[in-house]
Amino acid sequence: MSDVLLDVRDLQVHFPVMGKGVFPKVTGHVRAVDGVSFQLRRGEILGLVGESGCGKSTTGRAILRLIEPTGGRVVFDGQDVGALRGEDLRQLRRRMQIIFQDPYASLNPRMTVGDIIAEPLRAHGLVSGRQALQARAQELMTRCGLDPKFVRRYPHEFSGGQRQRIGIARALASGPDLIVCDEPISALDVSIQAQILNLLQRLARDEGLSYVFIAHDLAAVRHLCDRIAVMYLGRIVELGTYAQICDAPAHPYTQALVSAAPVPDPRIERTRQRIVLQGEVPSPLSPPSGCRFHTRCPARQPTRCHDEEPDAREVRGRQVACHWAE
Amino acid sequence: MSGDVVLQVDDLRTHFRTDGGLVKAVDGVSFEVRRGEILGLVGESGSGKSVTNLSILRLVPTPPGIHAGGRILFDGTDLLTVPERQLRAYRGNRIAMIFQDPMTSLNPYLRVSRQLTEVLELHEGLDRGAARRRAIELLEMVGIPDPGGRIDQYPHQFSGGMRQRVMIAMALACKPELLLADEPTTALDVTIQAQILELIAGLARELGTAVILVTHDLGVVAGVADQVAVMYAGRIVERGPVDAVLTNPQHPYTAGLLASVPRLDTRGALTPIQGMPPDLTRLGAGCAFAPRCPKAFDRCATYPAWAGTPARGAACWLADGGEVGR
Amino acid sequence: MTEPKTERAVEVVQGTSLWQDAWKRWRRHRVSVVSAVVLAVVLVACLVGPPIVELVWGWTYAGQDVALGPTAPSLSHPFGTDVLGRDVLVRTMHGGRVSLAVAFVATFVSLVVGVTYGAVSGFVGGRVDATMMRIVDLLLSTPYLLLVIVLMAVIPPSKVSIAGLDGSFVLMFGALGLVSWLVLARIVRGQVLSLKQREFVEAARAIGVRPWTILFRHIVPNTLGPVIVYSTLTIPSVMLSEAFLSFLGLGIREPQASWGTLVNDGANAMVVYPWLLLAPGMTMTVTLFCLNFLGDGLRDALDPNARETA
Amino acid sequence: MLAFVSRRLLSVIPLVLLLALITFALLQLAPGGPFDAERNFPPEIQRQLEARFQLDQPWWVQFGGYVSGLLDGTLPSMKRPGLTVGELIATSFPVSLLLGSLAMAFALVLGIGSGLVSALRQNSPWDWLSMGVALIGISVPSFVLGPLLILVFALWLGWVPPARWDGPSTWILPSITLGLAYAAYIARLTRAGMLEVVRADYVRTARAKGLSESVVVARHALRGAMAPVVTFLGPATARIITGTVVIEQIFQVPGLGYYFVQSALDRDYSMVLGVVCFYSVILMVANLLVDVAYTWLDPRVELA
Repeated sequence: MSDVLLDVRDLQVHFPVMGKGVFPKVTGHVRAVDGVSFQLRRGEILGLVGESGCGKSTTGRAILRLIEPTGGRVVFDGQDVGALRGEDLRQLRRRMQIIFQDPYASLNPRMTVGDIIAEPLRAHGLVSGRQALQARAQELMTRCGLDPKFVRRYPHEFSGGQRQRIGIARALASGPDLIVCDEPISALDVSIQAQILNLLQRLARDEGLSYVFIAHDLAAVRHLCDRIAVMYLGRIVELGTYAQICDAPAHPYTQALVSAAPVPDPRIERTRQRIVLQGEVPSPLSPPSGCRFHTRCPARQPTRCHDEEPDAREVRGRQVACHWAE
Repeated sequence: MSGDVVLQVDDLRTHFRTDGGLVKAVDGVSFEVRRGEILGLVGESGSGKSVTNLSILRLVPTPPGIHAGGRILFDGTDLLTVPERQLRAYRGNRIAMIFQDPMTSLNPYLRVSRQLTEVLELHEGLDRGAARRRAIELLEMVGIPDPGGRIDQYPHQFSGGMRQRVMIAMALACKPELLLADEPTTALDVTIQAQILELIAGLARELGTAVILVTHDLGVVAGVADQVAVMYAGRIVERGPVDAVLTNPQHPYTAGLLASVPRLDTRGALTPIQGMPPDLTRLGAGCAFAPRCPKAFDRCATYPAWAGTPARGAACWLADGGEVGR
Repeated sequence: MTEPKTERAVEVVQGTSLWQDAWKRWRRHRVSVVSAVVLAVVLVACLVGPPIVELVWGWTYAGQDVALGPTAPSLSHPFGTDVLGRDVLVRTMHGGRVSLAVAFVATFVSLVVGVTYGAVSGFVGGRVDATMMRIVDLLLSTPYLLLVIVLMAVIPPSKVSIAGLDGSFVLMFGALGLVSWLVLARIVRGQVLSLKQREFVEAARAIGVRPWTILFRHIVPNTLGPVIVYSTLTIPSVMLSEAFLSFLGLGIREPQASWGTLVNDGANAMVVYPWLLLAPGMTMTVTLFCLNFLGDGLRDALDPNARETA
Repeated sequence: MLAFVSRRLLSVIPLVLLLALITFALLQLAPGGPFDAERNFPPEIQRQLEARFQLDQPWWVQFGGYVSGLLDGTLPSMKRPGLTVGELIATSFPVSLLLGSLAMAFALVLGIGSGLVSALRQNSPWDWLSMGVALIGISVPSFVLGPLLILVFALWLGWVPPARWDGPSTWILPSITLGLAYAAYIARLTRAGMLEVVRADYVRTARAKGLSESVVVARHALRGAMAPVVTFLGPATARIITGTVVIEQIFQVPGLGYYFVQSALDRDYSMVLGVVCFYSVILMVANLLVDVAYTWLDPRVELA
């Protein structure tokens, strides 16, 4: 058994853009994910960070093949996920799960909590019989900090934080090895976020789970993750340990991101050097030439950043895709 | 009270009649804001912070909203009792507002130019041409590139950050004495948030505008606010200068929030606040935070008296009023 | 079944489903509840009225009493009699049977066709969806009721009679059922498309639930609300179309009667015998009124966020 | 925009041809021919008639004849000797057009007006009243309402003539009868649209600017509230077209709808085909206008 649980190689997801008219033609591609590579070890938590539209959620879904990748390979525990068809793919879903951002949209409003949590068990025939399913659902609820007597309630009778716990219980039901967490706390109240973060952390430790933890909030990622990958316009610009990324970022974009994240301490805020990026994220429909970040980069150098796309290289122990980082 | 108090809110109560019962969204809130000062109004969703803000300009829809008491003094007049006509002369002129979602807060059917000039025509008495020239200046002031070319576009042709800049330009058009900003950066990305916060703080200082900044993010408060008021279940539970409140919190809720927010500069264990935000239809006579409070004791069954001065203190039996205890 | 019975958790709290919530909301909508009661009364009257009247007084919808002729409403004939001396109450009840039958059957046809068509189109997606929806758009941009008029005018009912059922009924069921599914198909397709993107459907895919199970457990139950609401509103519109055709002399034929034919007869005689117009006209109006109110109430209850659509 | 309009106009041609073909097929499949019913024709004359209208030719020749006849306006009516379909449409359609336009104008003015008042005075007695009336308007079939109006206003009160179509006094009842249901519908759509829009964030922004309530409504809320009404105008046109068919029967208005039903009953196939094609062109153009109007209303919608 290899140490690497998930190996993502040059993953690409391009969405065709259709023209209008009677017979629509493809007029371009949104390069949502455009060559993303990383590895995830067993029991590791990898953070995937970036601003909206950088392709982090699409990457997460493409790993699970909820969205079909248009290029690259995803190898899960030695199996090429892209090559699986039909029943084989369905079998694999038992071992790879996902937790969603919106706790209100991710639960079927017409099913009871027990049915929702037990659905993976039923779909894979792991447990049968109403009684047994319900008992198992109640056990999962307890594990996720929910009162098991509410097993026959419906999602709308729960608060946001509780719903997120239901989502987590559902993801745990089939005993997966990998869970993709797609911004699981960003829709929750501040005082609830820590509860969910702690729950996720405890579960990872107790059950030896691996997470791909997608977030836009660097602070939460730093708290939970072993390593962090920073994405910008469909690419990973920097990948390293949480300390490397948060305390000594090497890529100018990571530096800006770190400096923009507010800290609830006025003394620190006052003394901080803040890098305020100018302008906006360019459209992924036609990403800039050369380095994608060069249109906003405070450290760009003439011609090279504009003309030449930087490859990821090792700088101070982490991977950085910048010509000048050192 | 010194003479440069711009707005004084006194025991404000705003309730809502709902199917589930009477919701006391704001229940006895008092504070004041001074010229050139930024007051951070912090709380989770449902704490009443946004309703407080809306109540100041009487923008809470009635029904279901009910004005249940209190005074809001602005320039010697009580905004809650002035005739609608007089209030309109304040709105957008001496008191302006910025909303959370720049996507929905700008009228999608009107050009940006019209949305800007109508304020100038109404309050400054400018004619069309002068208003338009001034509008272009305003767009330039908030950092919109090529304002002359973009002024005749519609809101959907702007990005999220640019739309929020348009909102700010609109709010500052008549050089208001008070700016009410309702979660102005929540819908934006971190790097854009940094731009917008810097813009609001900078312009406010330049124009001497007092700002009430409603937010759930303690980091944002730490970065830009001078004073802070923490709200829980419709009441202010703690008030004071931002340094004092964030570094030496007096109320267990404030302390709990600070301990539960993951921070970018450290990676300690998070101590979440237990339980859930209260149901506002079922508030008892005691401290609303008591059921979640680690330090709750028998006295919490009655609502705590304010400890400290109006400018620095907390509503907790255990609070010592800040400076007094140190 | 394989697992040993674990201890039952202390007690289980029964939740309230969205259906139960909707039922509670609907009951608060008083006018809608009253409408439902009135509709039930009309329905029962039309179903059991004619045989009872025949049993007690011996009047049938076709039974003439030419000697009696037209009489104004009285105690013995509450709705009066027509020029051939037929009891208008019985004729109205009988016409109601026909009108309601056409409305329900045609709505059922449109429900089956529309839901299937819309669900398939939305669920399969891609080119199939594009083609199927172009067909609907095309049909919607034609004055299809004119085609129905042509159809009813040129096809003799005797040729399409099925299993002893009057041909004019068959034509009516078919023609109206086949034109009223279009909007329903669009609604269902829209629902399916948006549900397909909802995270709980994505979650079901991620779990490994089979596609057809996803369709039937996760998608279809969530489209039922709007479907029920729209069907309730289809019934009055089909009734109107039926009456419209019958009024033009293109629908139900003598001695059969529907509310449309009765109103037509009444309109011709209204100057002298206004009750001939008022009795069936008012009955029909009240029924339509109640159906619309019922639909309104159901919309508020089942689909609280729905916007009124054309 | 221009490209969109011209493309849509061009697409009308195949669609109308297709519809003509469907109608034609329907007529072909129907048992019996146009001249079968009149038993008193000697076989010889029937053959002559059939030859004249190419009924003895294969179907594609017949269909071609119909189409070319429709295009140059020379297609003769089968049952009204000496008249072409074009002439019949030219004389009777203006009547239907006037009736339809009056009804639509009545519906728009009354519907938008009462819908607005209803929304702005939500839950007031006026709101209840106008929405109640609107539901009645939707529920009363036009063929019940029409005779009732005639009975009350023409026969009992004698204010207006009961029927026919000469002069403005005869236009009132048919237009109201036709337009009331649409007025009711538009009132409901306006109210719902307005209630939704006044809750919108951007309307709150407008209030926060200090604009007076009338400016807020007129400048900021109205356009958004009108969106569902504009969308409804497409299907409304279709329903007005079929609606005129009944109204013209009731009020004996010599419009196109009146002749259409007569022709259908008389099996005047050339007339039926002509009217179906003519009305579908009208409807498709109306739908196009609605789409164009919508882009004018909502700048976010792009035509391409």
